[in-house]
Amino acid sequence: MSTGEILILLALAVPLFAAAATYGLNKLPDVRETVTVIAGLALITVCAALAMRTGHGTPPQLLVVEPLAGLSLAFRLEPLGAMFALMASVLWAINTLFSIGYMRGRNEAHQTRFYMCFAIAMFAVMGVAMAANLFTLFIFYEVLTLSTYPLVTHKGDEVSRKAGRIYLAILVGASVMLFLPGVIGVHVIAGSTAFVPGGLLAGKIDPVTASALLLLIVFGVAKAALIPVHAWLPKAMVAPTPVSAMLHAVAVVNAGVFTLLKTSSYIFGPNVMSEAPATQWLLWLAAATIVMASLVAMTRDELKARLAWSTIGQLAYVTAGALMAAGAGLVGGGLHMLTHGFGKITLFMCAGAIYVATGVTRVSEMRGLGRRMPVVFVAFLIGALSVTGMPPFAGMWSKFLLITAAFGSGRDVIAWAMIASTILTTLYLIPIAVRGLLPPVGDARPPEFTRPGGAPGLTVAPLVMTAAGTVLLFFLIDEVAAFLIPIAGAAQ
Amino acid sequence: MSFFADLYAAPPALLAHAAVLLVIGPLMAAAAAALAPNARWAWMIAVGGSVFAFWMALGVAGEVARQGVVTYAMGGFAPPRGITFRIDALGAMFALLISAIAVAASLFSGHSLDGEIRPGKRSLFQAGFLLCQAGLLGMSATGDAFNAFVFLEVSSIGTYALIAAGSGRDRRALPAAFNYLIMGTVGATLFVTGVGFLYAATGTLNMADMAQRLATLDDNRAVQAGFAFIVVGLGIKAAMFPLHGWLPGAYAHAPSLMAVFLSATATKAAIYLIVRFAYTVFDPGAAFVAHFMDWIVAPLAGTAIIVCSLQAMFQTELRRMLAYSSVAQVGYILLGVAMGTAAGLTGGLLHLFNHALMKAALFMAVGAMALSVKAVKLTDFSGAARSAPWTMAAFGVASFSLMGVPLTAGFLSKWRLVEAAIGVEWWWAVAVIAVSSLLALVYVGRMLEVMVFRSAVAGGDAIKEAPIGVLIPLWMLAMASVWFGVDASIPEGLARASAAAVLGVR
Amino acid sequence: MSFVTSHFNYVVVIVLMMGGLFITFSTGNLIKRMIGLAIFQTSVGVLYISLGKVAGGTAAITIEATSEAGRALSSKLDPGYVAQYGVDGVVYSNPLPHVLILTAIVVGVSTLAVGLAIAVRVREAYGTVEAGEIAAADQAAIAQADRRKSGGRGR
Amino acid sequence: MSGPLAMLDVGAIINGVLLVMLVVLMCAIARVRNLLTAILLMGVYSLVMAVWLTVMDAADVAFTEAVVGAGVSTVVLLGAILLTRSETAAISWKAMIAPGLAVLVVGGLLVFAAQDLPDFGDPASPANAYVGKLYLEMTGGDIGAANVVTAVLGSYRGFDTLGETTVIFAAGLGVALMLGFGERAMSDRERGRMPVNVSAGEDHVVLRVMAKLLIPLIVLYAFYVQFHGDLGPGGGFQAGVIMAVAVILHALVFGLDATMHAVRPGVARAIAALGVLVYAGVGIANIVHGGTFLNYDYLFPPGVEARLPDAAHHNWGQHFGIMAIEAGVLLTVAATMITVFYGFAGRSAEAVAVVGGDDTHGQNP
Amino acid sequence: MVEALYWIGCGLTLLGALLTVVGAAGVLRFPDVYTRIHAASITDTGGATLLLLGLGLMSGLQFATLKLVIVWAFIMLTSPAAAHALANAAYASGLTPWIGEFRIIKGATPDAKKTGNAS
Repeated sequence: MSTGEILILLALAVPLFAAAATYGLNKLPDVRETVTVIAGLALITVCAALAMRTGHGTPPQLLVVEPLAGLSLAFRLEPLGAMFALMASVLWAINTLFSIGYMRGRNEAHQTRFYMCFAIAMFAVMGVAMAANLFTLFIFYEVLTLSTYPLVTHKGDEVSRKAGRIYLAILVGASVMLFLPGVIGVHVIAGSTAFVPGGLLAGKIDPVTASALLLLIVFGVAKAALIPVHAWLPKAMVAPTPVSAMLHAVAVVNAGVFTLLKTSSYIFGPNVMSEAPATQWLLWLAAATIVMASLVAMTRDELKARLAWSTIGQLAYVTAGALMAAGAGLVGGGLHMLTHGFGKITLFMCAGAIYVATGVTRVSEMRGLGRRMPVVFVAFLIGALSVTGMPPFAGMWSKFLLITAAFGSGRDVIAWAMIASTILTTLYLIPIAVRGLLPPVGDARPPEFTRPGGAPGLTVAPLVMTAAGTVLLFFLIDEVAAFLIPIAGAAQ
Repeated sequence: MSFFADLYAAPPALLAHAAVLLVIGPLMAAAAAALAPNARWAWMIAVGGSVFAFWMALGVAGEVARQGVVTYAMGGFAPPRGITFRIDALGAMFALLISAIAVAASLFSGHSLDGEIRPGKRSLFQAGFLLCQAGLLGMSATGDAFNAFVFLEVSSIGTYALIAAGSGRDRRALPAAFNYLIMGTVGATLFVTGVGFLYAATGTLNMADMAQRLATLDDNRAVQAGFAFIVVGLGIKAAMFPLHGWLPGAYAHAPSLMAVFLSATATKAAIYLIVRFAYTVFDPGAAFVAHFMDWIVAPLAGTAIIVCSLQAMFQTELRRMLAYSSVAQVGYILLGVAMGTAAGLTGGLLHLFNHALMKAALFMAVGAMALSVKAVKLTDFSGAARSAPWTMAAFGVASFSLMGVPLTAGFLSKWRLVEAAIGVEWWWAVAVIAVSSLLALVYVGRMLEVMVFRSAVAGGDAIKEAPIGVLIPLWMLAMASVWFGVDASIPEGLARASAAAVLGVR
Repeated sequence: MSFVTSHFNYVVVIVLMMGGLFITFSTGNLIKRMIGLAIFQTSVGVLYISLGKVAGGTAAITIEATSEAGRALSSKLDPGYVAQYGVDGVVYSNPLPHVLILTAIVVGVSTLAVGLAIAVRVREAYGTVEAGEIAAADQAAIAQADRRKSGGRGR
Repeated sequence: MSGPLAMLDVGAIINGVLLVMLVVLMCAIARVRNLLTAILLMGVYSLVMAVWLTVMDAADVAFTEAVVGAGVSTVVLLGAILLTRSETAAISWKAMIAPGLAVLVVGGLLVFAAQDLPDFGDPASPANAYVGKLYLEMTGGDIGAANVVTAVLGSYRGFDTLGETTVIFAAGLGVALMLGFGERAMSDRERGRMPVNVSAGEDHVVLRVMAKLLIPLIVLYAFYVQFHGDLGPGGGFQAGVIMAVAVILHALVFGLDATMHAVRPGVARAIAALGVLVYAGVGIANIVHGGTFLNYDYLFPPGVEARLPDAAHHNWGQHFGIMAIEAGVLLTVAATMITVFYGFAGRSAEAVAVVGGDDTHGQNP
Repeated sequence: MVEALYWIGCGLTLLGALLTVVGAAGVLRFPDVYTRIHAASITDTGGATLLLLGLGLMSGLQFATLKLVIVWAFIMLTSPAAAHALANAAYASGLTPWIGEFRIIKGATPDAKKTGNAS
């Protein structure tokens, strides 16, 4: 058994172990959470190791079982997946700290179940990231959906259960009715579902069929939250903030767009993509999503809701990148996954910190709050700038790449849509931080801390880290891009 | 089949007669069980008979894998004079399936009868169970049209009373059984009428011989009507929508042993005969066969899948839900059969195989839970997961397979069916399967939600864990559902070989 | 011989079969249903036996063509006919359908016995053998069981 | 002598008349609402059917139809209505629509089919020219039984007959499972009586004498039918039923409990199972001696048959084989019929007790 | 001679058939159970006797004739007994004869009601 295989197994085993451990240790919260953190760190190391072995030589791979001919449960690392895995593991570790602070700060119930499902979700994310073929990816995609359901309904009240039902209905419904037939279609046409550089279906399929499959998959992958299938995302915001932060800003939605990137680059391949008429329609749709989501976000006063809508918009960037299927587009998409992930998790953590400290959730009530909790609001500002795409923060590069790719492939409309949404984003994100840091108008007093001592340190520290991360990524972007080039290469 | 090719289950002297011993074993065991001094003995005899049959089935499967077709002339008279057994891959597959399920069921019967049948009558019950088994095995082995009818009745007559014996638990078993008797007899009689027409046209009863003569009789109206009679008659036994009215009641109220065994085998054997006649006896080139399949069987199957899944959603009694889902699953199988392509037949047969395993496991789990308390309604089972984790876990595994969760047997067969549907470009079928998978998700979800998340009803005594004697067969079946979902080589090999044997004939 | 006379038996088969089926399905009385079923099954017998009849044939019990009975039979028949369709100078009817129908009759009486036994038990459990009243009784039982919240089981 | 069809005419007329009678009876049964009447009509129907079958040269079938249809079925049906009730509810027109449609579909299919069925009595039809003819030609050589039907039943298609025996056995199991063996009736002398002789006393001396006279004769006749099977009509099945009839008659006249002490229910059940075992055992014996299942040529161990008298012309293996399996059939059928009768008769008392005998008896037609 | 016997046989057979038909008419037309039983039993003994005799003459002396005799014996034994049983049951179940009056006899218990007609 080669090192690569062992590493892959570890990447899957660590989260599962964490889940089992948390279940076993529910009597001893401290030990339980220590274990989770350790597991997070372990996972980071494993993923880092995997990423290093992915760059050059034969990537790590592992065949588990092959139930039917050409239909196997197998794993195979490639740059995009490695990056996704690494990012997810890093953010999981950070987010765990935040969760501890948050959950204890609000002394929530069912914490064991919470950490357990979280770990299982990470297991699923690892599976998605390392999947060697669409079938494997599909399986872990479903596991991810099911394992996050208890997290969405964590509160257990009627509202959250209703939200949970919608969450399941849309995600599972779409994946069973559209995604799965798409997968089967691929299998029927190609005889397998493996991810092949340059496109599995290249030369095996006519544009019309390709369009049909593309539509099935793009809409089937509801986690990417393209407009008609986006409804679950805002609803899912009933979950505790760490969940929203980690899963619905990073893991789950990124799993969605990740699937699209992989499909576009490894299943269809650039030529099929560019020939299929559906690509064009979907690009229009993505553009529409980008703009509309930003517009809706402006109207939302509930902070988390606003962030959710902004997420929808940002995901559409990645989707567009995936659809453009030009090298720059794919790389840009991949980068945007990363940078947006860091930015958005910062924002959510800030929202969480504010909520824990003051119980405030509405933007309109936050004026002057920055005076009480400056660190949080500065971090928020950084995150917001990164998401908007301002230097010197990571978000800038990915947007830049995507827009140039759009212009480059002569799809100006998309580019302009992105630019427009950038402006809108500045309008609905930056002011929150700014007005928070400005003094309150007149004699209005900023909201008091409902919790003695404000936000617990464990909720503030993580968001500082991620904010720092955005800055760091701004300077490391070349390495990351270089790392990702192979997928573009696969696309050209 | 490659797995069986080098399987010599029994010494040659026995292998030579395995085909007939396969049927005679349980048959004689039945008589012995009726003579048994007490229930314990009868149970041992039942297990022995079933195991023997399974052993012989393995032997036959090996022979079939090597020779392609095993023929056995009763009384040494060559066809068309005598009755012959003619077992090809398809027959072997069903013999294996039926006898395997029978083994599990007979093990289960050691406990399941306790609460349901009076001690004095248990030996009779075991005898009836063995007769039913012998009849079904005979159906899958025989190569003679009328002999098929005889075995159809052997498997049925006793069964009616066995189902009615559920009246100890719920009196509704009686009318249900009577209804089944009426429908079943009408079906069998229609079948024998159809055989009569074929006999009138060909003058022989041997299937292979018939097939040769029918090849030139495509435009004979008696033959065409005969086809309709046979398919409809068997359709009643196979619970083909809309002739399924008898099934839910019968399965819902039968003693759990019969629910387990019948749900897994009875309808399947009838489907076997449908396939046998439609594709090997009648001329597959004949237009009327294709038309009947495309314009009557396939649409009805599609309707069954949707309608009965919906009906299953709205049932309040657990076993009724399962029964309706059975009708829907029959729809899947017939859909695959109706495609008439190798891929379709493979998919259908694979699903038939998997469904037998999962449904047997489900009914067995339900029966095991109902051993301790009289649980009928879905809500009676709430909190089962806490009080009976092992039983419940098996139920969960099987129900995942029923949903078609990846890495379970059910997923693969549905996958194959969709592939086949795409292959013949029946897009509506793809849509139907996709939609019905969602419906299955809903009604199975409903069961699991009640059993896992709800806590037991206040006052009602909690469901107890099943005894080890029940857990063993239960987990055998559940594990099979998983194993064949991870490595489908054996059932798929069987299904492929069967499809080839069926469509490759002539 | 005209088509009608040559197919008269089949006409009767059709009528009997339809009649039996109709009795079975139209009445709600379980006993009557069994009677209808019995008629339905016998109609198949008529079909088979009619198929097996050979003009001028005798029961399939071999007799010497030279014996008195044998001569009596063939005397009424055209020698060519006997030579073509007879066996050793005697024309017999086809024995195969007889065998099949023997089996069918046995199956019929078995079904009848079991069915009636179940009907008797139904009567004891419900106090009636009318399908309609039985269904009504079940509805009522379920209804009151729901009211009692104790799992909808009859009595 | 104008060809084969001329001499069909008389037969054709009788055939037609009898068939029309069948149809009329069927209609009458469909119409009457009193079950007792329906059952008696059913008995008549069976008798007419039996007559028709003799006209069709189906002697064995006619025999069976007579003993089963007119005999056993009627007894069972009477027992059943005695335990249930004898008036059927009225049928609304609505209730007839669905069945009517179904029936019409079936009828349409039948009409469609009938057009291509062979002419009645056509000796050249495939049905008559192929396998059936084969049996007639080869029975002499293969089996050596005069009654070809018995040969086919016992040897060529002996496996079907095994199935048939099993079916009977299954029916016995079913009835016993549903109604018990009347053991409880046995325990109670008073209630365990068939209705006819509730007043069984001196005033039934005639019946008792008759019964005492007839029962031995009936049994004797049963054996005649049994062993005459391969020469003339008859065989294990008919014999078995007749045997059972003897017992039933005994029960009718001398009371069920007396009969049950003579022929114990447990014994009957055991014998039924035994019959099946005998039949299958014969088949196995052939396997053991190197043949295939039910191949009576291997009935005897190698070499034994040669030493039997006149082995050259006489096919002893087939002869004894058929005899042996017919014995099995006899045992199973007789025992099962008795079990069924016990089931219903023994139940009667209990049913009357349970249901309270309000409408458990028929009115005068 | 044989011819003569044959034709006599035919005559007797016809006569028997006629008698049976008459009996059937009687069963339909007579007023009550007892008279109907009377009609039935007389005709089926008498009619059957004539029929069998006729058949015997037609067939001439052979094995079949013996069978006919046995059949005749059976009929002679059974049908009067059956008639007796019927009448007795009817009487026991308290049906008043059309002719003569009804006397309570042993066995005419109310319990007997459910039996007279089911036979």
